[in-house]
Amino acid sequence: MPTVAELAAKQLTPGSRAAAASGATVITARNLDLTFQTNDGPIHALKNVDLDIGKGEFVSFIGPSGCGKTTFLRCIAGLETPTAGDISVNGMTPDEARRARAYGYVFQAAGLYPWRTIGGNIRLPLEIMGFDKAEQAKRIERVLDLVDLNGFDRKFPWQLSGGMQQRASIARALAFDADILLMDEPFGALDEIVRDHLNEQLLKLWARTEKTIGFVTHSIPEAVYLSTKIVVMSPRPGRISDVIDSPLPRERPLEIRDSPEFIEIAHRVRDGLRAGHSDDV
Amino acid sequence: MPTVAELAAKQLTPGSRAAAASGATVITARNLDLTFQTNDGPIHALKNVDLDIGKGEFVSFIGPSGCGKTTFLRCIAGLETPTAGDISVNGMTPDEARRARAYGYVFQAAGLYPWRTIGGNIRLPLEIMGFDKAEQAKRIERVLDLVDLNGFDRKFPWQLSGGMQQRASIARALAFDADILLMDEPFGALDEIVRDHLNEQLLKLWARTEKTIGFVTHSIPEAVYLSTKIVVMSPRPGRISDVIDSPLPRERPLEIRDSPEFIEIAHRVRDGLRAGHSDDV
Amino acid sequence: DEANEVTLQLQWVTQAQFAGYYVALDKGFYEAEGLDVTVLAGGPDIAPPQVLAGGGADAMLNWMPSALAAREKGLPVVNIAQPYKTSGLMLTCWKDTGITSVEDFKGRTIGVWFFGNEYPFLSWMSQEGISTDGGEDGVTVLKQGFNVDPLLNREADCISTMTYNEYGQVLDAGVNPEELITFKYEEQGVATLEDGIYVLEDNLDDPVFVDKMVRFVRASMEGWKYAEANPEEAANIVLDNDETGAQNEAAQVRMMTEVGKLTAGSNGALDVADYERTVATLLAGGSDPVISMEPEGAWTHAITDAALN
Amino acid sequence: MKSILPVLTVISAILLFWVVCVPPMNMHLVADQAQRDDLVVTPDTPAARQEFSGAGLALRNAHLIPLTYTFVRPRLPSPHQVAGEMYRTIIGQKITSKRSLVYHGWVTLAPTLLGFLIGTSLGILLAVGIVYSRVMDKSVMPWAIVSQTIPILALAPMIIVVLGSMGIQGLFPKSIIAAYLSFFPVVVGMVKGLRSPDAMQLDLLRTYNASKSQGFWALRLPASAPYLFASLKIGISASLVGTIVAELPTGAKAGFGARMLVGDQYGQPLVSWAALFAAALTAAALVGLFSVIERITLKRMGMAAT
Amino acid sequence: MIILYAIAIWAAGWWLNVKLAKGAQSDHPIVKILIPAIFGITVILVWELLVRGFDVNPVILPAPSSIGARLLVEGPRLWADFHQTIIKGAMTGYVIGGIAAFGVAVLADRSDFLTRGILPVGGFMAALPIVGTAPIFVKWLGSDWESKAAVVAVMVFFPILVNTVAGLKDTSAMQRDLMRTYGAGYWPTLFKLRLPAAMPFIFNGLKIATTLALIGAIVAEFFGSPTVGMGFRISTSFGQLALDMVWAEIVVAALAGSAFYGAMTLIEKRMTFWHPSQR
Ligand SMILES: Nc1ncnc2c1ncn2[C@@H]1O[C@H](COP(=O)(O)OP(=O)(O)OP(=O)(O)O)[C@@H](O)[C@H]1O
Ligand SMILES: Nc1ncnc2c1ncn2[C@@H]1O[C@H](COP(=O)(O)OP(=O)(O)OP(=O)(O)O)[C@@H](O)[C@H]1O
Ligand SMILES: Cc1ncc(C[n+]2csc(CCO)c2C)c(N)n1
Ligand SMILES: [Mg+2]
Ligand SMILES: [Mg+2]
Repeated sequence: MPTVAELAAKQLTPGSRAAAASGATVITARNLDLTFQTNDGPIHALKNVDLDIGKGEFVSFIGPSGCGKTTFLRCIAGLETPTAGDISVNGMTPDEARRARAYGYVFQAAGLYPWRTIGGNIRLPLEIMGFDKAEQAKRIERVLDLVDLNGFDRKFPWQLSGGMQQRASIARALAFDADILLMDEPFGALDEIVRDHLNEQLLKLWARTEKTIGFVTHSIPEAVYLSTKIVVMSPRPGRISDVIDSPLPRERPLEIRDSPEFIEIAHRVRDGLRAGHSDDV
Repeated sequence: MPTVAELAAKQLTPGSRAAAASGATVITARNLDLTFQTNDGPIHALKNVDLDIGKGEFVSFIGPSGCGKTTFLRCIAGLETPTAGDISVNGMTPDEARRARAYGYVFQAAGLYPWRTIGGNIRLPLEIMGFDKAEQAKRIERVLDLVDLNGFDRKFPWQLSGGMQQRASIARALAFDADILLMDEPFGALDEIVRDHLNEQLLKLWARTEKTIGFVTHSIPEAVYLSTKIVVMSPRPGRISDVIDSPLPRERPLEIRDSPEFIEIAHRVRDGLRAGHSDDV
Repeated sequence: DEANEVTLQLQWVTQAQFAGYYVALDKGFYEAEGLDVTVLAGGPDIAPPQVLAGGGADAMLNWMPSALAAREKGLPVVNIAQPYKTSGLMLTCWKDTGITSVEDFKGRTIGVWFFGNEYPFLSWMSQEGISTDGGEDGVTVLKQGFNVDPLLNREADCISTMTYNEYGQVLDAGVNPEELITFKYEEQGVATLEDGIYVLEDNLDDPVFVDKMVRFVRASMEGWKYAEANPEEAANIVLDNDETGAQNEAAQVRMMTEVGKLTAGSNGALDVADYERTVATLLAGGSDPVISMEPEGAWTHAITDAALN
Repeated sequence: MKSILPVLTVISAILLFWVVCVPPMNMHLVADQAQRDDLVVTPDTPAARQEFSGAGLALRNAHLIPLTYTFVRPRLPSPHQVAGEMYRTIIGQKITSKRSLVYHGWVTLAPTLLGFLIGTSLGILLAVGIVYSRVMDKSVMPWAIVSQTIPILALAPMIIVVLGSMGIQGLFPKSIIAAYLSFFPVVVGMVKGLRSPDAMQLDLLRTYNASKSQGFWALRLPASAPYLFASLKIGISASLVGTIVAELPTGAKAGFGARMLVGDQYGQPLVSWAALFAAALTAAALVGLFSVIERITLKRMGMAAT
Repeated sequence: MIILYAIAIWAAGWWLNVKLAKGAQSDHPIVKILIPAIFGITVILVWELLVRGFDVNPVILPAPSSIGARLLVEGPRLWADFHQTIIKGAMTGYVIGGIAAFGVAVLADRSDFLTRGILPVGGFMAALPIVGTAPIFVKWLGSDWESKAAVVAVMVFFPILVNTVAGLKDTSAMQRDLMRTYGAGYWPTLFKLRLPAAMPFIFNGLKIATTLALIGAIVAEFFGSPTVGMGFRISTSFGQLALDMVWAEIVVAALAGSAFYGAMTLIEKRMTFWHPSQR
């Protein structure tokens, strides 16, 4: 089993990513509070959430069902309005940032529009944002290439396997130049092998671009494998119970998951999770 | 980290389960072949499948999407008819076995009938099999107890969390005395912590009863943690590529997953999987 | 029981047009003959001959053109009595359209009832040599609904009216008689017999049925004569029998008065001369006559002879 | 309850539009009448007035506009005239009176309910047949669609004569027509509903080796409940329309349909309009009743969660 | 005896259909048409047999053969009637009613308030029976096809409205949120998300409306019409006891209705090919 040191030694260009990660903070949340009013009374979905995300960081959110991961991601994207506290994205409100096309959002399910081809789905944001035809075509080709789906642009979503659909939805989020990529359990429905494969691809993509990524997952190994920062959340009310900065090197072969360092972090995450988990499953 | 030896030492009553596992074979599949006829041409879902499952065994099926796990489970339950080969269950055909109420089947999603309460859902098989009222009530109480859902029998499915629904569907499969429990990715949609919890419960249940269990999963740790035998399958056409008999002791605390033995088996499973996985995800 | 039960199918909704039958019912004239009579109201989609053919009624009221046409269609109906002597059918036109004679119909729009009631109009027009397919030299025919709106709205220059009903509706709408000009079929020499009593020919072979009809016609005529003499009472009897509750007394009294003028000349027996005039009118239909040959056995005096003696 | 204000708003808007339409719609007739009553009307001959639109005429004869709202034989009655007529015939009469719309409502309602019962039962039976028999599925369904393209008012008289010749009169023939119109939505809805269980729900029963009838009662029927109610609501108003249509060829004696016809024939538009609105209100009430039953049933079945 | 023959024919037709339906080719397009056709032919044969055997008066129920003869002989007249009633009356009304319903649905969809207000009132309007509305429209718009189109427009309005409103709402929260992450406004969301998503529903409404349109146009002619049109012909021929002509018109109506319905289904297939129910 290779040790972390060995792996780190293999890393050839650590400098560039480190610089990116050390950049200015992109997202700042201060004392965020969000309460949903429902028929059964209010639900306190987020409480006292404080978080800074720096430029180029890969942040994973992990926590039991209902702890507010999705809600927090939606707050960042301006899809949900906090009831108290401040959140700023690049110094703007999330709403302004949304209008400035700051976000690429990947939902838990692929959520492709079934009446559009794969190409058409990727074209959707480009049409809305008013790119010209030639530019649209160029970008579609580029992102299809990025997610290994060349040749599938004329196919309809249902003609693709679940994994391919998921990749198409990632391509859709990448087609325009959003600085911030928000992904809500994008690989939840996939089997372990496909998941591993996509995890590798995602890391490569992240390495190639300067994007800041927020990533929700239920899988501890996935969170540890991907992130520079792991945010552990706990429910009722939803809050952050731990923030773990990963000491793992930036270049990560899949085998890194068997390294003691990896297992160590995984342990810490699991403990944090278990603490937050009440036993009413 | 406890070693396997240490864990084995803690095991107090190894005899009973070992005896059960060493019993007669319950399910025998010989040279099973199954081809689906579809509009796009035939799909070879199972090819040359040979397998023996002994009484009291816990067999996991793992493999990439579309490799025939579900199909094989359905063949065992007589829900699908193989196009060639033989399958026998307790010396009968699966159809006969089904008529003899040999199966408790747990589907991937909970699949509770939404118009029935939890109690009503568990009562369903009992009504169909003609148990009398008193017996129905007794059994419902017993299985609700078994899955920690006492007091929830008057609730409707949507009033329960996903994990609780899944437990209810397991209770439903346990309410009548099926010797064979077939579970198709029962925990697929749950988060890791809930999953761990249910895994522990399932092992306890298996220890308490004499059931033979067939279990489909996408998760390697889950397969390794639960099974006495792991069947690795590969697709196009679906076939068995590896059968791994687990050397792990029968009593398994969650921590066993960090033991080198566990990781060793997990490695073997992952390699088997990767070999079968073509890269067209 | 069979021998005394009679079902009569009317050709329109309950109104004083059928007063004689309601009076006979109400005054016990039928009962006195030992009859148990059911009067079935008609309506826009009821073809009395079809009801007769289907066995839903023993006798029907019908206009003779329609009855003779049915006979030619292979449904042998026979006129056994003719309480209406005179035709009440006419065309009512706006005077300010400049129509003064039949010649002026050319190029006009005229409302006509169909459903087997169009025969008199079509015969008349073909006798006048006026096409009914529209154009400069023909008339444009509208299928008239059940009200006089086409005239009031001036969608049509003329519409079909009965002296006793629709004409009154036009007046009730506030129109003065001086604003109108009417063309009575009777006066144009194209009158056809209306509201006769018809039965299926086969039934007349059955003496029990014949006896029943004899009593029925006798009581009905008694009803008619009573109604003529007591129009207000008759109108009220009709109102009592109207289940819609939408009829009003003044209109029914007026209708009864007008109907009385049409039934006055008849004792119930069919006047053969009237019959022959009707047949001649219908046969004269030019290229498209209503009936193609002289009917035979389309009427009988057997019933009225027995009834009225 | 949340709908009351929006509904009132929409109704007000429609009423306003209605009120605005009354003068132009009635102006020609009112002008004719005014002239007979020696009022000043421009232009002063009916034929000349035909050259103008209703609105144009109303503008020229503004002093006649109030008369358009109280005209006795209007082309478009004003709302208060219809409301007044409805008040007189619903509240202002003993319900046993022939002049009471409640009485006529019952005359129409009885065959509606019977027909609905027949149509619904037939529809459910057909749906069960279609779901359980491939032959029925393939052969009957297209003809069920064809049956709905046949103009019922054309068939109604024949149906009634045929039934009449068998000595069946009164309520039943109307019910048959009502049933004819209401069975189709029930068939379509119930076929959808009975087929709504997914493969997993069906397979579950197979693992229990449940019989077909057990599958029907335990799975297909309860699963179809929401579809059934949706169909019932369409079916009951179709059934009411069927009865009203059938009231003409059965001898327009009593009921909403007869009132509409007779009101039309004797120049009493208000009678027709009141019957028309009463019929629509009856339909709304029946649909509302089924909505309540639906809510209660689905709630008890635990299916009205959201 | 005749009844026995009828039963025999029925049984034979049914047997043939059972064989076809259970056979391996049962999903073949020809078989799919053949099965209802055999069913129809069986019905017609039994009908002919019963009418002849029991000597049913043609004034009550004509034999299919005489209806067929009428269809052949009266071609031009049937065509003229079809043109008047279906092309002018029904189609115009269908298009007007459809467009109006669609417009109101889009409008109603803009606010929950309007939806709540318009749907119940629309339901009330849909419950107005044609027997009451037809005379009113004839009074307002005259006897020609315009009044028929209006009756049809009112009849088809509600089913299309309800379905379109339901369809425009049938987008998942995720699909809507996706548009929001793009900062898309009302119109792009309408054209790129809601309308495409509503298509299956809209077609459902359009299909229901086809049969209503036909019935509406025909029945409205009973309350006043020119001397041409299917409703006119049905009513007049019925009064003249020419039942074979009545049935010939009914056959034309059924054919036209089925063709209209079928055409809508075809268009639906092409436009909503992506929907699970069409795959
Ligand atoms: N629109 C809403 N209205 C009311 N309550 C909501 C809404 N959205 C989320 N909630 C509640 O807020 C809490 C947090 O939900 P959220 O979806 O953020 O959880 P999560 O961490 O993403 O869970 P999961 O892992 O199941 O996706 C939950 O209790 C949920 O029920
Ligand atoms: N009813 C069916 N008709 C046609 N093809 C089928 C049918 N059921 C399964 N298949 C095909 O058979 C193959 C095996 O399917 P199966 O569902 O057994 O896979 P699986 O291993 O359970 O996959 P997953 O992990 O996605 O559930 C697949 O290619 C699938 O598309
Ligand atoms: C559909 C239909 N249209 C016209 C008549 C003709 N008709 C014969 S008697 C009568 C009453 C006159 O007040 C009328 C209108 C009918 N019977 N049915
Ligand atoms: Mg979430
Ligand atoms: Mg599977």
